[in-house]
Amino acid sequence: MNKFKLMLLGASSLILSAGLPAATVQAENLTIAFIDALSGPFAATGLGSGRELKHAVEKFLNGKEVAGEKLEVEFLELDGKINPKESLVQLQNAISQGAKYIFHNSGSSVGHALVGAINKHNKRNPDNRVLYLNYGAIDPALTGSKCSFWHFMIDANVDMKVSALVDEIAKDKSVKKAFIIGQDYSFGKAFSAAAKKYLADKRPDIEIVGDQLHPIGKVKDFTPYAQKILRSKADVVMTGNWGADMINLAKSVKEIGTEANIYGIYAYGPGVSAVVGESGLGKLSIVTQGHINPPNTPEWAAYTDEFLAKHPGNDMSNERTVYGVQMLGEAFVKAGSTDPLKVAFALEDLEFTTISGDKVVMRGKDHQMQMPLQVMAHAKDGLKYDFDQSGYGVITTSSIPLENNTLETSCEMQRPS
Amino acid sequence: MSNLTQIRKAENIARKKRLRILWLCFAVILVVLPLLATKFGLTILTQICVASVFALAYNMLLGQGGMLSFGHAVYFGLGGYASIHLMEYVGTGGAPIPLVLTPIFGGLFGLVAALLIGSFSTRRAGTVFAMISFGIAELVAASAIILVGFFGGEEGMSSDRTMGPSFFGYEMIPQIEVYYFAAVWFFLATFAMYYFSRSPAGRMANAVRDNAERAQFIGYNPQKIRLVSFVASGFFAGIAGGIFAIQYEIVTDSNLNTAASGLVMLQAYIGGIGYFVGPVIGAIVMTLLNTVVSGMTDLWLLYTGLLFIGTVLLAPNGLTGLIMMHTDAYRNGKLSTLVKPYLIGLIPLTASFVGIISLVEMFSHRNEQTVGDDVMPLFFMNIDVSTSEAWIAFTILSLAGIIGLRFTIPMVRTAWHEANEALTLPASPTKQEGAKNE
Amino acid sequence: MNNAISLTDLRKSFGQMEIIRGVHLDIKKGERHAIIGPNGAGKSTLFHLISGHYQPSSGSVILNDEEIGGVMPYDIYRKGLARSFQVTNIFPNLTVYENVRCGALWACGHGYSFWQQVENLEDVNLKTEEILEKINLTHRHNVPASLLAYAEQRALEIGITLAGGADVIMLDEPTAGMSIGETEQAVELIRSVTEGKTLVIVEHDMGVVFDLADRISVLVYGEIIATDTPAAIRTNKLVQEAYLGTEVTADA
Amino acid sequence: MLETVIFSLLNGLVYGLLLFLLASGLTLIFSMMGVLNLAHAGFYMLAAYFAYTISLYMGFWFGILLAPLIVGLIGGLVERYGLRQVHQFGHVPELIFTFGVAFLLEEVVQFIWGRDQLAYNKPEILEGALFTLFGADFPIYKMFMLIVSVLIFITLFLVLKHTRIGLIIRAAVGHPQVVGMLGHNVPLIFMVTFGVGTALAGLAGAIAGPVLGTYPGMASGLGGIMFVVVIFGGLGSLGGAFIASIMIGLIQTFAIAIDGSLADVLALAGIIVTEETFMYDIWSTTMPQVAPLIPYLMMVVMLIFRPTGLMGARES
Repeated sequence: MNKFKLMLLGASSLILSAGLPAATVQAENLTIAFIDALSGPFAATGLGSGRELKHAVEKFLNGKEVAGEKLEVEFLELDGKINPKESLVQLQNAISQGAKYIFHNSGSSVGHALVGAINKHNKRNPDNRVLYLNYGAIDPALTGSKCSFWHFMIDANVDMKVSALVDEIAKDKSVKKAFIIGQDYSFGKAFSAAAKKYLADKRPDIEIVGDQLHPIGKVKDFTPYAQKILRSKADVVMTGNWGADMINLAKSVKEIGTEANIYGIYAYGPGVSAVVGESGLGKLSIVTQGHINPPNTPEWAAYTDEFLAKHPGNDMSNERTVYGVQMLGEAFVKAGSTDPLKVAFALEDLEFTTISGDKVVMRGKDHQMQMPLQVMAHAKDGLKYDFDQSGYGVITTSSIPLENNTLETSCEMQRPS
Repeated sequence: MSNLTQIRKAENIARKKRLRILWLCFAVILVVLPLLATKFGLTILTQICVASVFALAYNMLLGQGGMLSFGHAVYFGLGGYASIHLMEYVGTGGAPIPLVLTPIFGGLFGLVAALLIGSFSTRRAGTVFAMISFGIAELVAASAIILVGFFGGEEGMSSDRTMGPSFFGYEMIPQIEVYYFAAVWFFLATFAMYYFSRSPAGRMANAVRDNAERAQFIGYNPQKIRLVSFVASGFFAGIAGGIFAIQYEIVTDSNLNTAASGLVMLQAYIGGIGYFVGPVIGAIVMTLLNTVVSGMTDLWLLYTGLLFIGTVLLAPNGLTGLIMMHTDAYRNGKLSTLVKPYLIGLIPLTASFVGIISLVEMFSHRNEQTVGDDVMPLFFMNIDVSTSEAWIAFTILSLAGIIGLRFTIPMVRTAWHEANEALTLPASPTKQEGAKNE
Repeated sequence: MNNAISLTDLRKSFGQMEIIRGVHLDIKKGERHAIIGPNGAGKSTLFHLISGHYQPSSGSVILNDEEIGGVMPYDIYRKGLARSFQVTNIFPNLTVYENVRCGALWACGHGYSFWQQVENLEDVNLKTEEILEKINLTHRHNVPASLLAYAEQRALEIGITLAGGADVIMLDEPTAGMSIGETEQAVELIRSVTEGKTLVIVEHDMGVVFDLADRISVLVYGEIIATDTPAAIRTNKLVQEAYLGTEVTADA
Repeated sequence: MLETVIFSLLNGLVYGLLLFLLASGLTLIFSMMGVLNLAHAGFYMLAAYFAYTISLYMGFWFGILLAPLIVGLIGGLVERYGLRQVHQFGHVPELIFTFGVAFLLEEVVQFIWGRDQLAYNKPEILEGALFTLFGADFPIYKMFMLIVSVLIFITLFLVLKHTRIGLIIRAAVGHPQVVGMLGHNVPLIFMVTFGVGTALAGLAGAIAGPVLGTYPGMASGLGGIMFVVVIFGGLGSLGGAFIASIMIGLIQTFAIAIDGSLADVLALAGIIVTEETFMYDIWSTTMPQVAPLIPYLMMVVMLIFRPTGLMGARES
């Protein structure tokens, strides 16, 4: 040991003090944080939905007048790597930088972690609460047994989507065998459970010939799984896969030449539609919210055009992003404030019409948005918006109104007094 | 009594006095820094505490024992998981243990795991050890997904740090209390690791690193020496995991996978593995990159990679090594002669730095596919990337900087040599404690 | 028995090649014993066999009445046998002081201790300083070993070997590559530090051998062809043949 | 049952041979220089990206021809200006350096080509099915991959056995110091070896890109598996690497096809495992879940009990 240690310690504290001011750039008004996968195998999904979210925030929130003051929004993008721990590290970074609203899309395991951490945070810091606006972690438990006052789900949950999916399958009387495949984590398991439950309810004659989980984001070649599907002689494949896992599954299933129809909830969008291409025509159905083709309202078409003009090479595939931001804006006005507690109360049972013309409501008792769902088919003709400039996209074939889509909840909401 | 003995004894007393002052300074810095920090700064400081303990633990292997591990996050992660289980156990009324003691539990768990795995992995050093550690890390990370009971699968394990009995009224609710909790453990662990490095086992770890064969012929079993270091390192990694578990109240497979292991190696190496404090410097730099710089640019990982490669090729002793290069100049009292050449050298360095970073950032901004959004903030300016002037200006700046460096580098080098050359052979016995191998 | 080392029919093969072919040798306690022989005779291999660096193929090695064939080197060291190496084998990044101190740690009984500080181990430090004094490296104690001059490194090599205070010291060509002046100093050093100990030395420099040794063994093609006093070896017929007819003299 | 076996065999073979193509370059470098090139998978990825870009302008075939050459050249430069600098300090700094290169390559690729998956597709002529077996199509492209891999294996084997270069390489594996003694220009040999090794990885990347996807994460999983192949197969053993590759390829595909768990085995023995059973996690773990970790288990066990690997000439 010598004096240079001292110098070192001095230098390190210098580095620190140099770093700290840079870290203190605070929002003037309202800070919104987006935590999602910005790197790794699902980066494409995360970055895409981040761009859509940022655009929506610019359009709907920035400059909006709330209680006589113009909002100035700072938008933080943080890389949660679809990992619960990474996301909580970023949550803490976000909160300490003043974020009040946390948007998040992918990963139900992340969703659970965020709910747990935000519950604790809000309990410990009543003067500095945050809200979690979740538009992609759709494990039904998040608005069921694990529901939280601080969490709002801006997408139909797995049960709602799968119920609609099974309704669609049930229409086809020739279907005799179903194969379920999903990613090995809470969402994939919830999808599988829902598929089994609703198939048993609605078409008990359909035999489930496969119920497969695979590691999330790690399978490079899905051929062995595709071969299993082929061997099971399934008529339909039901999958909750998304991102790279959906792309690669579609590739392999296509390559091996199975006759089965695929029913998914994320089996469309950038990457997927282009890969499935010609061979998927008439064989791929999706249940999701929103309107891609046709856009349903001129406002929505104009909004989409503007987004695409600004982000060439991107696609608009997460309409619920816009719902969430729109809804938040409505709640700010209703509450006359951006204080998360007031806004949370304002959000409960908030009804509004989305930009694409759907009437939706944020159900107060479980914070699950109730919305109409659309059945879409993989298509080539009649598209206004394709994906990846491939000529392929999705087209709405039928709509499921909100009323047919309402499920009971097991949520016992704890509200702050 | 020989002359040397007398000198040593005198130096030893002086050394101990210096050490006491240093430890005191260290403590004071840890206490005072958060008072100056913002909320975000406080979060960063807490992260630095955890990262530093882990990096120091890692360096017990790489720097002091010569064992390159690609899987040391396993012990950090296992310590973290164990801590979460302890928190749950305490929280559900299992035992009234104050949770501020959690890290010691995480450490013990890391120790046991390191003992089990180290018993066979430390038989060899070098590539074989590196690859065993890598394989084990892959195995444990994969198991963490599969074995839901202990690891919680993809979701990991979470708990609540405030559930335990309070520790003299201290409940770790606000962030500042969490920081002081982390800081105290950082101090204790650093203290223990420093004295480990001065112990016979720690010194022999250096010897085995240098020459394992020779160590056998002075009575030491190299495997046992490696094992002792490995187990101690696992213990402190587990402590770091325990602090992490308290801070974030969650531990997942990403705490123990190979990416986490790679990160800690980066930290230790960038900081300088040849010095005791090196890993702390690395942890500070990397944490700032990860929090502050990542908020400024999406390319922070690219810069991290460049920093790392640059360190490996140009400054194998790390950032600490760059500072320690001036030890002799300081002893010669010639440090001040370096100020001028360094300042001159800094000009082209800054120019090329600003120029190249700007070009890289502009390229990336253009690739981001946002039409119409041509103006980007860069080094306190707003630059329009659609104009060729901006590109030309920064290209010229970079080139000028690089050309300037060609002239200034020899000058700086000469100045440095002159400042160091007057050096006579060191005479006092405890200067051996100086730079290397602490 | 008053033999420090006793070898019986010791053999070592590498694949098909038998390098040590049935060596019988008794080295008495307290004697200075040199092993000489032409290049490739197996002198270093014999050293490696005794010190545990290699495992014998067959035969026995007895150190102070205890079989040590196949025992690990560190265990042999702990039974009181220390050795040096022909090719300098030190801890290059440690200082001279630390090199020697490492050699003294085990013998002072500190083992794998991680609860003590080396600075506070007075016995170890005194021993280190005593050895440094003996090998004339006191003034260089703070220099990283890799920066030492060659002769200094050789001296350090011996210092590390001696620091543990073993009864049986084996030195493998301690003066290899030294100048005449350096060699003289080295011999004096070896003589003084091995006072009262058993010394086994392999050496090419016949001056050194005949100067130091009480007895000499001649190893040729893996066999001991003679063991005797220097005077007797000088006139031994077999030895002279082995050295291709050249007379073995002190100035060879 | 038979169809499963045959189909899994075919797929395992394709995957295994791709692994071999990747690992052959790594083995070459490892044998010759003693460096386990941690950036090998990074070069594989880099080549896929290059091949994509070239294919946009000059078509697929130029892509798979030029991309490996470019990557090989980059590899040579990395050796010349990077690895050689740290070589003198030993294997640990070398490993650290290649780790850094791997880290950097992943970032550079994202910096240049972005983070989305690229639409790198196979050419028209290789589209479609070659034959149909039990109702399942076997794509032409897979056969193409198979043929390229086998050709490379044969070429490498012949070069090693019958040329002067091969002689030097074989000598270097057993006795690294020999090469210098023969009066060869060792630095040049190292540079060329590294270049050729990375070019082989590049070839693998260029032909795997269209099937396994061209995206920044494409290297992450494969890198680890490659070390397993090289270490399990043994230092300097092309044959060992070949066997290890095929083994891993087959294990991966069969594990998914089998899809059983210990619980199923116990059930056969009449023991019913429920969620309450002690260590339920272990009993209920299925083969597809375990499949990804089997290679690492193979490597660790091999390193502990036989550090020379399956057919290795000497210890690493």
